[in-house]
Amino acid sequence: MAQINETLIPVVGVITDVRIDTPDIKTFRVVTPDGKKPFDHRPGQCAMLSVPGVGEAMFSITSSPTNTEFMEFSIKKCGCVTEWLHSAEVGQMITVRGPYGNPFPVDDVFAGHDMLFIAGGVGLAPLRSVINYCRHYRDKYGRIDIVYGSRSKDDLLDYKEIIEEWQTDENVHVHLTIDREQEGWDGHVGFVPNYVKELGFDTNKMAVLCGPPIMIKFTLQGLMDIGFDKTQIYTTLELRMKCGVGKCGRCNVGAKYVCKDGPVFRCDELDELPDEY
Amino acid sequence: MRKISLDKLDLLFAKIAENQSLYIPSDSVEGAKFTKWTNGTALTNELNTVRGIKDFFFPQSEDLMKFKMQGKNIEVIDIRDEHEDFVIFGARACDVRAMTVLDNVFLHAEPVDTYYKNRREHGIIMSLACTRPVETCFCGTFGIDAANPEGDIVCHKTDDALYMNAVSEKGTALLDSLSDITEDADTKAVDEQKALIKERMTKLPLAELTTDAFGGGKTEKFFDSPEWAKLSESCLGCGTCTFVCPTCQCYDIRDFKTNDGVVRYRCWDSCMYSQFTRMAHGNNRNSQKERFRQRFMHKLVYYPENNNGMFSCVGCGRCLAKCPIRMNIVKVMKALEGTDNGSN
Amino acid sequence: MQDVTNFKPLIVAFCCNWCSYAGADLAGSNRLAYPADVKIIRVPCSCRVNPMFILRAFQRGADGVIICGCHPGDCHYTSGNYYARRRMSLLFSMLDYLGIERDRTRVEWVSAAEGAKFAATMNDFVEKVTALGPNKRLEDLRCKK
Amino acid sequence: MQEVMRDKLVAKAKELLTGGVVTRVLGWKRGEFCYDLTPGIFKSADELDKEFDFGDFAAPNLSKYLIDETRKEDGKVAVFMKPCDTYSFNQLLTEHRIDREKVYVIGVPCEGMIDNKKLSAAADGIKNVAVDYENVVVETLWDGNVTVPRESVLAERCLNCKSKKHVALDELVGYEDEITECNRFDEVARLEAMTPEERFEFWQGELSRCIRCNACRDVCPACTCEKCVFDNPSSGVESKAPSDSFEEKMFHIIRAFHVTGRCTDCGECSRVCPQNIPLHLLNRKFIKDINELWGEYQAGAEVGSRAPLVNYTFDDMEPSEAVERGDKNA
Repeated sequence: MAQINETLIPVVGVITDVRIDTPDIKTFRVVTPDGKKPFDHRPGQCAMLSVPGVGEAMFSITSSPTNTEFMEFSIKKCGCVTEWLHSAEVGQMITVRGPYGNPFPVDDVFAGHDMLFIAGGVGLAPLRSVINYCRHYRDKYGRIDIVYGSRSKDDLLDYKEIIEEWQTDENVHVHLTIDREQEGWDGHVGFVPNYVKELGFDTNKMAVLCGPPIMIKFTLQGLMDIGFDKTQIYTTLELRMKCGVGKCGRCNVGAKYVCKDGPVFRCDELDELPDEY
Repeated sequence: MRKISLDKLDLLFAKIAENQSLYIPSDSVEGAKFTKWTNGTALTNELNTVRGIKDFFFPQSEDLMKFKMQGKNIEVIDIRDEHEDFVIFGARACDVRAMTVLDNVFLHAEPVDTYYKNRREHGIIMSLACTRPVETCFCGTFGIDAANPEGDIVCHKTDDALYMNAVSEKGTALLDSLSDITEDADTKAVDEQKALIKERMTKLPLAELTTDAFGGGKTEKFFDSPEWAKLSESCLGCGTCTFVCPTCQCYDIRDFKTNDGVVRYRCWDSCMYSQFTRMAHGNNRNSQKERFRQRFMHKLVYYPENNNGMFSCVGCGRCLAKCPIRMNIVKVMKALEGTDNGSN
Repeated sequence: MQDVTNFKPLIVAFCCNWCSYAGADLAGSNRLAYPADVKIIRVPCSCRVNPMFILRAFQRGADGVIICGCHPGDCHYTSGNYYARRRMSLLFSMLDYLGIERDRTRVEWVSAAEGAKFAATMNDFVEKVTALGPNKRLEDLRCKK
Repeated sequence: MQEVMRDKLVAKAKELLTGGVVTRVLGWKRGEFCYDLTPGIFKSADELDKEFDFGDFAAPNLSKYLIDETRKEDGKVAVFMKPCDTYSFNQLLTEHRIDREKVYVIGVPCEGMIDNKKLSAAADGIKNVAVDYENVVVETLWDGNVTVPRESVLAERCLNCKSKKHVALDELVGYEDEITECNRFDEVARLEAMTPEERFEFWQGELSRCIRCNACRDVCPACTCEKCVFDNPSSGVESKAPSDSFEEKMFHIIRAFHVTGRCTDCGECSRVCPQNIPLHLLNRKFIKDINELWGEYQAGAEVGSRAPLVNYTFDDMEPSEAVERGDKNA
């Protein structure tokens, strides 16, 4: 693996697989040119992907650290880098640097607990890494609940994996929901925050939240309403980033840099930060 | 301590410039500016340069790497090389402290920025005490002693001689190499000058300004202050304050398509710019008020919080002199201070 | 030092779709020779040419930029070339003011029937730019990195 | 003289506020020193008393702020304008950027503003400044009183003042004045008379100092695009750094071109440039060319006039003749 001792200089990665998840989300599998995983990471960490001449952007690493062969990134088409990536074919090289940020505390705080994962839309991407990590070290965690919602059935990320792997796991409970009624869907219909309240979980567990800001806001409130404490809830933030190492000065919320001190925050930590994310 | 008489200043510069590039503040159309010394370059009489010495270590624009692309393949080319040795003469106390502020970001906070480190290692700073501070100076507010600047070699210029005192290893080596043109000196003249400077500092109009109200942990206190709206209402959102500031270090990383590849470079950026935090799906600092607040909160609260109480303003007064609409950190501090007292 | 005798300038020609672009076609089909280093960019009207286009052509390595439009009075959109004429007068005057060689820019009115004029104009323009040598005053050195 | 004017303006503003004619006043706020006035909004008589200031340093042109101010659903705003500011105001009206109904223009006479850069070059450590028609007396920190001729520290745009007449007014405080004779194109003509090599050297030297802080653009009352082309990532020219001399040339040529025929020559660009680049010489070149090619045109002189670049005649000069015209004159 090419190792250049400078955090801003990336290594080359090759896209070896492109999976179309939803109409606007694709999952890219990336390895180094000699077929290895670009670098080790922990669940919840991010990497800077770039297309020279187009730009560089921060993405959550979707694959679990337990996967030692490759990295996966689920990417929604929304800006110039992502648009370019969506048009990329297998074999295309990009550049990768990382890992950045603090991971979820999977080995200490989460260990031995029941887990509740709540995601909306592409918000499942950063959680997938944790979920699969927890599934891999199944004995370390109790019951796993996953609440996942999106606009429609077609917008559910990793649907195949959810149905074929997660749902078939013992003691893993998946609760899917979509925003509006749809033909061919016999599951739950409604927004995630309401669904969480309907499901009414017992509060003796750790919760991990990720999704659009508005969903996070209401789900957080919902969880508090059913008795969760903010110290039990973790989420991951995303802001504009350029360097990834806490120097370029744009992803800060108060005195904290999302790239360095985050992206994973416990919700009570967020309360201490100014409302600017 | 060594000294050299002022009429031999050119000899000193020539001697230093023998082995490395030497930059001294010299007059130009834009105002005083650090200029590469060649025979005849004259030291300015201005108090300070339009821009600080940040440019030497963290240039406005620098190439980071190159990419060669062929079909689907990409090659990353590391273009870093050893920087040349250089000496900066005549940096003021505020600007030298600004380097400590930048060091905290680029060197002391992991990971080290090797581009910055490279330049920093090859640069020697000869600081020069200020004898005639102007009304916009307020370095004392941040605990900077204009009479005793930091740096590798500390210089004091009196009416007839330049006194030099090496305070670092690099500085000692340089001063030793100048021993045949300099002579030993006692500290009398320098002590006298220091006393004069100290006295003058107390007479400055901003001498009373303090940082007591600010520092780490004050986010909650100031973040929602109604003053921000008033202070920022006339802000144009330009980058003048940021770019003349010796401690502002925000940068952008961008790609430039050359005729046969891509150069990735970094350049100064300003948190005052509307697109600074713009993402594909929105902007978390949408109004000028928020961007304005970010800049001053960073200098007065966030930076001290992360750096043991050191402020990232050095009181050089450049933003006071250069802001198109003459809004500046002093006005901000005074306005916020007012609210601080009010809430007690 | 670049060998001036071997210098072949890169010329960008913005040609109006309705006249000079067809004029260039005609020059081609009549086998009238003009240098291959003239790169034609078809625009819907000479007034489509934004001053930025001209500067960016120079940035990317052009040694001369020529704009060809319909003769005054013949604009497909009635008055586009009149506006272009005013704009380019100011822009070229500004470039001259900044010390950029004035022979590097030109506006020429060439109709669809004037294949010969097109070829002659290009030959003349290329000759003038060749005499000036490579564009140094409006070049972007980064492009050569 | 200064004091009296300030008091008159405060009284006028108070009268408008208390009379309910306007809900707020756009003026200049006193700063730390005698010279650092900041544009600001005043909503009460109390604020006016405490913070309002006017004098030889009230340089900022307030007209651009009216774009945002007149978008607010908050009644009428009173604004103080020096004669040259009213030209910018008219130009903004012409371009429909300001709702005239929501503005109450109070004209203030102007005898020229002092250039801070020139003043601090003339005297170190400014404690206080007293100005009369002849001289500026600077009370300094270390050198006692320093007296310099007023003319030597006046802003360039004021030395070449084009008009002391207000072209937009609801009310005038003070005296009425006239359009002035000026030699503002002399410097442009001097450059035109140089050889191309000299001109290139001159501009290369000037423009290469640019640090792309965008102050010239952001202060310019004619630069009112909601999104500037130089801020637009899709434009391909969005660049923040002067990494090569080309970048600055393009920025300044295009910026000057974009305000051609709309620039009133208010001189704010040169005033705010932290690198002392004489940007007004680019704008004035365009104005001079327009005057010579298509007849005298002063942007902002009247509301609704048709700018020369959105106009034409059948017998306009050809670009080649326009460029060579200088030679014939020489």
